[in-house]
Amino acid sequence: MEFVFESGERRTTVQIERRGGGFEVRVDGRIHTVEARPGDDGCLDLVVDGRAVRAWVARDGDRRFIKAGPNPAVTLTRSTGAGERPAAGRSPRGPARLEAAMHGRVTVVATRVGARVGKGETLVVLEAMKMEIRVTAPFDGTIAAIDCRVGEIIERGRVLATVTPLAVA
Amino acid sequence: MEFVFESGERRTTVQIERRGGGFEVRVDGRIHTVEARPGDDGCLDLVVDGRAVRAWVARDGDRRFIKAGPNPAVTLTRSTGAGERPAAGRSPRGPARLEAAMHGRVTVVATRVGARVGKGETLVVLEAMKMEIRVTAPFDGTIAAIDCRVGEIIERGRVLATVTPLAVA
Amino acid sequence: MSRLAARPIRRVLVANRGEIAVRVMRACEEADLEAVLAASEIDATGFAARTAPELVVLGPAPPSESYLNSKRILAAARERRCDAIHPGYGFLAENPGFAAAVADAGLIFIGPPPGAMAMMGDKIAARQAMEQAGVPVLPGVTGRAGVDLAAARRAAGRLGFPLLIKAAAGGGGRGIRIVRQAGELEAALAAARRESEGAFGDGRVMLERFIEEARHIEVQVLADHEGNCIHLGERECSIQRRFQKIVEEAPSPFVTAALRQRLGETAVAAARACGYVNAGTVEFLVAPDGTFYFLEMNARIQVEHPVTEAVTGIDLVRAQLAIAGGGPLPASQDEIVMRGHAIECRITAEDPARDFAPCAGKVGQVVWPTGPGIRVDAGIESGDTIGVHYDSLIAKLIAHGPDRMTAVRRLDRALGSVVVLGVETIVPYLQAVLRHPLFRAGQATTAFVAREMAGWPPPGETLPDEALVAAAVAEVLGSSGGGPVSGRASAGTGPDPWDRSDRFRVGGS
Amino acid sequence: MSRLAARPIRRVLVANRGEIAVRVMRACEEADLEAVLAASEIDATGFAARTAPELVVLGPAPPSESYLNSKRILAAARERRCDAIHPGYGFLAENPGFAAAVADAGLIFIGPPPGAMAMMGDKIAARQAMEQAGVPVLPGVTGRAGVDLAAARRAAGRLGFPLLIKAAAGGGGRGIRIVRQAGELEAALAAARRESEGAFGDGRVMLERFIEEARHIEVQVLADHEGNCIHLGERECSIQRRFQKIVEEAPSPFVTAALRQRLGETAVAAARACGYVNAGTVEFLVAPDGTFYFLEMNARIQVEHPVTEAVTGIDLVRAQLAIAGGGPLPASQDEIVMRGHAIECRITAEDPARDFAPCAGKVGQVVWPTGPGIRVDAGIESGDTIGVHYDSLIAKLIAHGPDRMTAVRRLDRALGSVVVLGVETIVPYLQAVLRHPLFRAGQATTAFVAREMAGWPPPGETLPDEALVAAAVAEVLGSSGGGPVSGRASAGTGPDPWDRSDRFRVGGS
Repeated sequence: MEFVFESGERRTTVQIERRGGGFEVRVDGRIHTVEARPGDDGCLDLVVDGRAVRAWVARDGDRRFIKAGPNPAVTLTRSTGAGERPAAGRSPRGPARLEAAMHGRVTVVATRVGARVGKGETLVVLEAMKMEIRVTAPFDGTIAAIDCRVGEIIERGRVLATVTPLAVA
Repeated sequence: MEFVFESGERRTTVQIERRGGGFEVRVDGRIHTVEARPGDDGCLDLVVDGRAVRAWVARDGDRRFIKAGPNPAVTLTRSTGAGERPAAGRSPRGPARLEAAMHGRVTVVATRVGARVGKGETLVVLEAMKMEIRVTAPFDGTIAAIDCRVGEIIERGRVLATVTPLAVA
Repeated sequence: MSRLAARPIRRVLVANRGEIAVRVMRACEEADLEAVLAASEIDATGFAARTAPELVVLGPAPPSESYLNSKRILAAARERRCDAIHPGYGFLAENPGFAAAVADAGLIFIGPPPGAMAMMGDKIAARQAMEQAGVPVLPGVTGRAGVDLAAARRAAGRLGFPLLIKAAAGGGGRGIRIVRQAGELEAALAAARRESEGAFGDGRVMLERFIEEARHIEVQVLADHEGNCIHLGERECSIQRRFQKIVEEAPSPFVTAALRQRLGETAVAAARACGYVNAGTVEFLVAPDGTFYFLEMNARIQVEHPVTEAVTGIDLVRAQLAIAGGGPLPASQDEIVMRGHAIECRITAEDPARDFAPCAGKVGQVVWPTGPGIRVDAGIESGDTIGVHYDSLIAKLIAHGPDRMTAVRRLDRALGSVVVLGVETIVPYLQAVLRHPLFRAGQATTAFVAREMAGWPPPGETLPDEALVAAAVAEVLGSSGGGPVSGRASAGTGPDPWDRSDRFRVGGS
Repeated sequence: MSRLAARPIRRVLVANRGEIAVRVMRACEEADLEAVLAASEIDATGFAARTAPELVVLGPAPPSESYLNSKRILAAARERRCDAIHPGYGFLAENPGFAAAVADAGLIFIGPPPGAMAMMGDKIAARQAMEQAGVPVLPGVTGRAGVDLAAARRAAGRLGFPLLIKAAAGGGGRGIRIVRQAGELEAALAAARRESEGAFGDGRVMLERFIEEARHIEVQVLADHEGNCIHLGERECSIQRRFQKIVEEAPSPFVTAALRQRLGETAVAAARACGYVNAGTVEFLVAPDGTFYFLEMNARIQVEHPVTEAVTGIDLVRAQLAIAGGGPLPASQDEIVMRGHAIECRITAEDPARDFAPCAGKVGQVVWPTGPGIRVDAGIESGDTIGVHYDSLIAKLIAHGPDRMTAVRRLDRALGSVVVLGVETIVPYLQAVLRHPLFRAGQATTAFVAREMAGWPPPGETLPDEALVAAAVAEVLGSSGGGPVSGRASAGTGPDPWDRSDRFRVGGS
C-alpha cells in the first residue's frame, strides 16, 4: 500500500507491505523493518529496525497527529492521492474557498455576497483565546458566497467564504 | 440492575438504574445522582452528586481495578451473586481448590495425589520477583488433584491443587 | 487598611482556572486552609474542578459572566463562607476596583492593596512615581493625558529612533508599536491608540526610547504588612513572541552578582515607593552595557514564578497566603540564596507553523514528562477539552538542575517526551529555541525570536522517518476495522450529552 | 589502581534495568556522555529500552543470563566500544569480582574500588575494620568463620536479649532473625544460616544486640580519587517492611545539628578506613538516646538517593560519573547545605492486603503525579508488562517542600493521584503510613511497621462510594457491547506475536 502525507510544503510518499508478523516500510527510498503492537488510546508500540519506539497517532478527518519516540510531534495531512489540492491564493484560476484556520468565534463579517474585494482585504475576523485572525482575500475578486455569520462558533477547516477571481468572474 | 462487589471481607451491593441521560446509584442506602462520560483506555469521567470525578476501571476476569478521584485504588471482585464462594480454609466441608495468590513460577511441588497432609503443611512453593509464597493445606486432608508442575509459569488465580478434608474423605 | 486586612485566613475562594487554580488549591491544602474553586460552567468538569476539594459555579463560559464578573465572584465567596479570595493571574488579578470591592465585602484579597495596584496599573503614573523614587526609567515622554502626535514628534526629535509606543493601561502586548523612522510615527501612534482603546477602554499611550538587543529581566519581591520587603533574585524572560513570554529562567545568564544586587535593591525601592504588600514583580529592561530601566510592576503572582521557587526554595504562593493572613516573610534577605539554574517553558495550544493560531478541541492522550529536576504545572489531562474562551496555556514545564546546561538538556528532553494528542502545541518550537546556539550560549535577547526564529520551521527540514512509519502503520491497522487508532475522531460516535463542544456552544452563543 | 581508573569517560554501558537504568542514562546525556543500555530480551521493548539512545541485548530474562552475567556484560561493553560500566544498584553493583573484571578488561567501573567493596561486602570484616577505625559498632560477636551455637549461647549470656542474627554476606533482609528469648536461639540460628547459605552461598552469621525502637539512619558520602571525602547529610529509612525500605526522608526528624555532624564525621571516617572512592552510604542504627552504631556500608548508588539530591541540590549520579572519570567532588563540605525536606516512597507492584505478594502482568493506563516539588523516577509507562524475573519496584515518588509537613502533604496528594491500572500496588498502604500520627510527628522507628501497620487494612474500613459507583457504571456501560472499560482483559483478543507474556514463557522456561 502507498500513502502520501503532507506537512506544510513537505509531501512524502510512504510504501508499506506486510512481512511476516510485521511490516516493511519505505520512506524516500529508505527501507525499515517494523513490528507493531497497537495499544489503547492511540498508542502504538513499534520496533523500527530493532529499536523500540512508542508512537501515538490520532485522527481528525484527513489530519493525523503523530508523536513518535522523542521526535517532535507532527501534524500530517493524509492526501487522498488524487493530485495536489489547490491552495488558496496560489492558483487564482478557480474560486477560492476560504477556510477557518482555527476553532473560534466569528466577530466580524466585513463583506457581502457580490462585493468586489481587493487582494489582502479583510473579509472575516475570527477570535479565540484573546487572539484575532483575519481572513483576507487571496486575490482581487468577487464574493461568491459567505458561509458564516457574526457570533457563530466555527470549527477549524470550516469554509467561511468563497471568492471568485476577477479574471473568470 | 444490581451488582455485588467484594473486597477482602467486605461485600457491598450496588443498585444502579438509568435516569435521564445518567444514572441513579444506591450504595448502602445512600443515593447518588450520576452522569457518566466514558473516555478511552478505562477512563470514565463521572459527575457524582454534582462533583466531577475521574475514574479508571480495568477488568481481569471477575476482578475490577478501580481508581476513583483521589481515593485509594481498590481491587474488587464482582460476585456472580449465586451466594458466597467458599473460602479456602474456612469451611472444611467440601474439597478446597488452592489458587495461586500471585503470578509466578512453581519452584516446589511437595506432595502427590493421594497423599495425607496436615493443616499448614507446605504443598506448593511459588516464586516471583525474589519472593517466595508457600501454598499450604487449609486443613488436615488428602490431596485430590495437583494441577501444576515444577518450572511452570502460572497466572494468579490458577488452581494449583485440590485438598479433600479428612472428615469426608 | 492593610492592618485590617491582615488576619488569619481559613477558607479561600480560588477565582481562576487552569494550572494556576490547581497551583493555588494545592498551596491552600499544604497551608492547611480550605479551598473552594470558583469555575465557569464549561470548566466545572475540567481538570482543575476534578482536583478541587469544593466547587462553586460562577456562570457561563464567557469571562464577563464568570472570571471577570466581580459580583458573581463576591456572591460565591459569601455563599461558600470564604474569608479570602485568590485571583490567580489575568482576569481580575490586577483590577484595583475588584481588590477594593473584596476588602469592602469584609474579605481578604490575596494580593497587594488597591492603591499600590492602581498606581502600578497605570504605566504613566507608575513611571512618574518611579522617577520620584530614584528608580531609573527609560528616556521618554508621558503625561497624565497621554501623548498626542505633536508631542510625539517633539519627543522623536529629542530621543531619536527607534522609539516604542506603549499603552498607558497596557498588558499582554497590546497597544505596543516599535517605530524605526519618522515616516511611521503617525500611523503607529494611531494604531496603538486604537488598539489600546479597544483592549483597555483607555486610548492613552506613552513614548519611550526603544533599546535594541535588550534583556527583559524582572525581580521577584515579597513584602509583608509590617513594612518588610525582600527580593528573591531575577528571572530573565527575553524570549517573547508578540510580547508574550514563552521561555523564562533564573538566574539570568547575563546578570552578574553586582548587577543582581543593584537590580534587587532597585526592585525593593520600587515596591516600597508604592506601598506594596504581598508578592510582586518589578520588570526591567537591561541594555547590553548593563544599564537598566524600570518597565512596570506586575501586582500579582506570575506565570513564571516556578523558576524562582526552584532556585530559592521559597514557595511563593504559600508566601502569598501567609502574608495575606498577616504572617511574616518566609525568609530574610540574607537567607535568600540561589541554588542551581531553572528554566520554564510555557506549553500553549497554538500552531507555531501557522503564526501561532490557537488550537481548540478535545485532546486525546496527554502524557507529561517525569524525572529528576522536572516540574509540570498542568491545566489539562487526557480527554479534556481546550475551549476558545480563555488563553491557550495548557501547562508549564520547568527544569531545575545544578547548572544552566543541565537545565537546558533536562528541559529539552522533557519537552521531547510531552504527548498532547489531537491539538498542535508550541513544543517543537520551544525545542528549537532551546537548541539554538545563541540561547545555549546565554546570549538571546528580546530580539532573538524575531531575528532567529522567523524562519521556523526550516524549509528544508524533513519529517522523522519514525513518524511517517507510525502514520503508515496506523493507516494499515486502522483500516482493518476499528483498530487501535483513536483520538478525537473516534471519541464521538453519536450524540453525547456530555460533549463539551456542545456545552461550549450553549455557553458561547 | 585508582589512578589508572581515573581517566575521562566517553561512553557508558548501563548494565541495569527499570528506573535506575533510566536515571543513569539521563545523567549520561546531561554530562554529554554517550550511553548504551544493556538489557535482557524481555526488557528490550520496555520503558528503559524506549528511552535508551542505544541498546544491546544481553540475553534471556533470567538474571543469570543477563544482568548477573558478567561475561555477557563485558562482551557487550567491548562490542559497543564503551569505556565505562555503570552497574546501577542490585545485580552486580556490589560484586567485587565483577568490579575487578571490569578493571581487568581496561574499562572503568563506575563505583568503588573492588577492595573497598569486598571489605564492606563482608559484614564481619567490615565490623572489624570499623572497630579498628574507631567507628562505633553494636555490641556483638563475630569471627572470620561466623558464629556457631556454642559461641552464640556465650554471647547471649553476655549481651542479653533481644539479639539479632545477621548473615555475614547479607543484604535484602535475608538471613536475618530477631531472637527475644534463649529458647528461640538454636532454631533461629539454624534458620538464618540456612537462608544465608541459600541466598548468598555463605552460611556465616554474626550476632549483635538488637536495639528496640531504633532509627535506621544513613549518611551519603562522596569520595574522589585524590583522597577528598565529604558527606551529604543523612537519610532516615526507619519505615521498612521485611527489612526493606519503603519510605525514606532527608533530613531525619530525629537528628539534631550536633548529631548530624557526628554522624557525618563518622561516615567519612568509615569511608576513609576502607579506601572508599565514589558514592557510598554508611548505615547506622541510632538508639532512642542518640547513641549510634555502624551497621554496614552500601557500596553503590542507593534507591533512595533522590531525597539527598533534593535537599542538597547535588546530582549524585552525575557526581558518580564525574568521580569515575577522575573529576573532582561537586562541592566542598562547607558548601553542602540542606534546604527543605524531602520524602520518597517506593511504589512496588505488590498487594499489601495479601502479605505484599508481588503482582505481575500487563498494566493498563499509568498516570504519574505532577506539580510543585514532585519528582517521579519511573520504570514503567502505560501498557508495559511487569514480569516475574525482577524486583517489584515500578517507580519512586519523591516530594520536596520547604518543611516536613509540606513534603508529607505533597507526597500524600501525589500518591492519591497515581494511576497504575491492572495490578495492585502498595500506594494505599504508603498513604496510610504517611497519615499515621506517629509518622506525622516524626516519631516512627524501625518498630513502626510491625507494631502500627500490622492491622492494615483496618477491618471496618468501608469502600469509597465513588469507587463503587464507578464499578457499577462501568458494568452497565461495558455490558452494552464493548464499551469503554478496558485494561488487561481487553488487550488480548487473539494470539499476538508481540505478547510479552509469551516472550516471558520463552525466556523463563
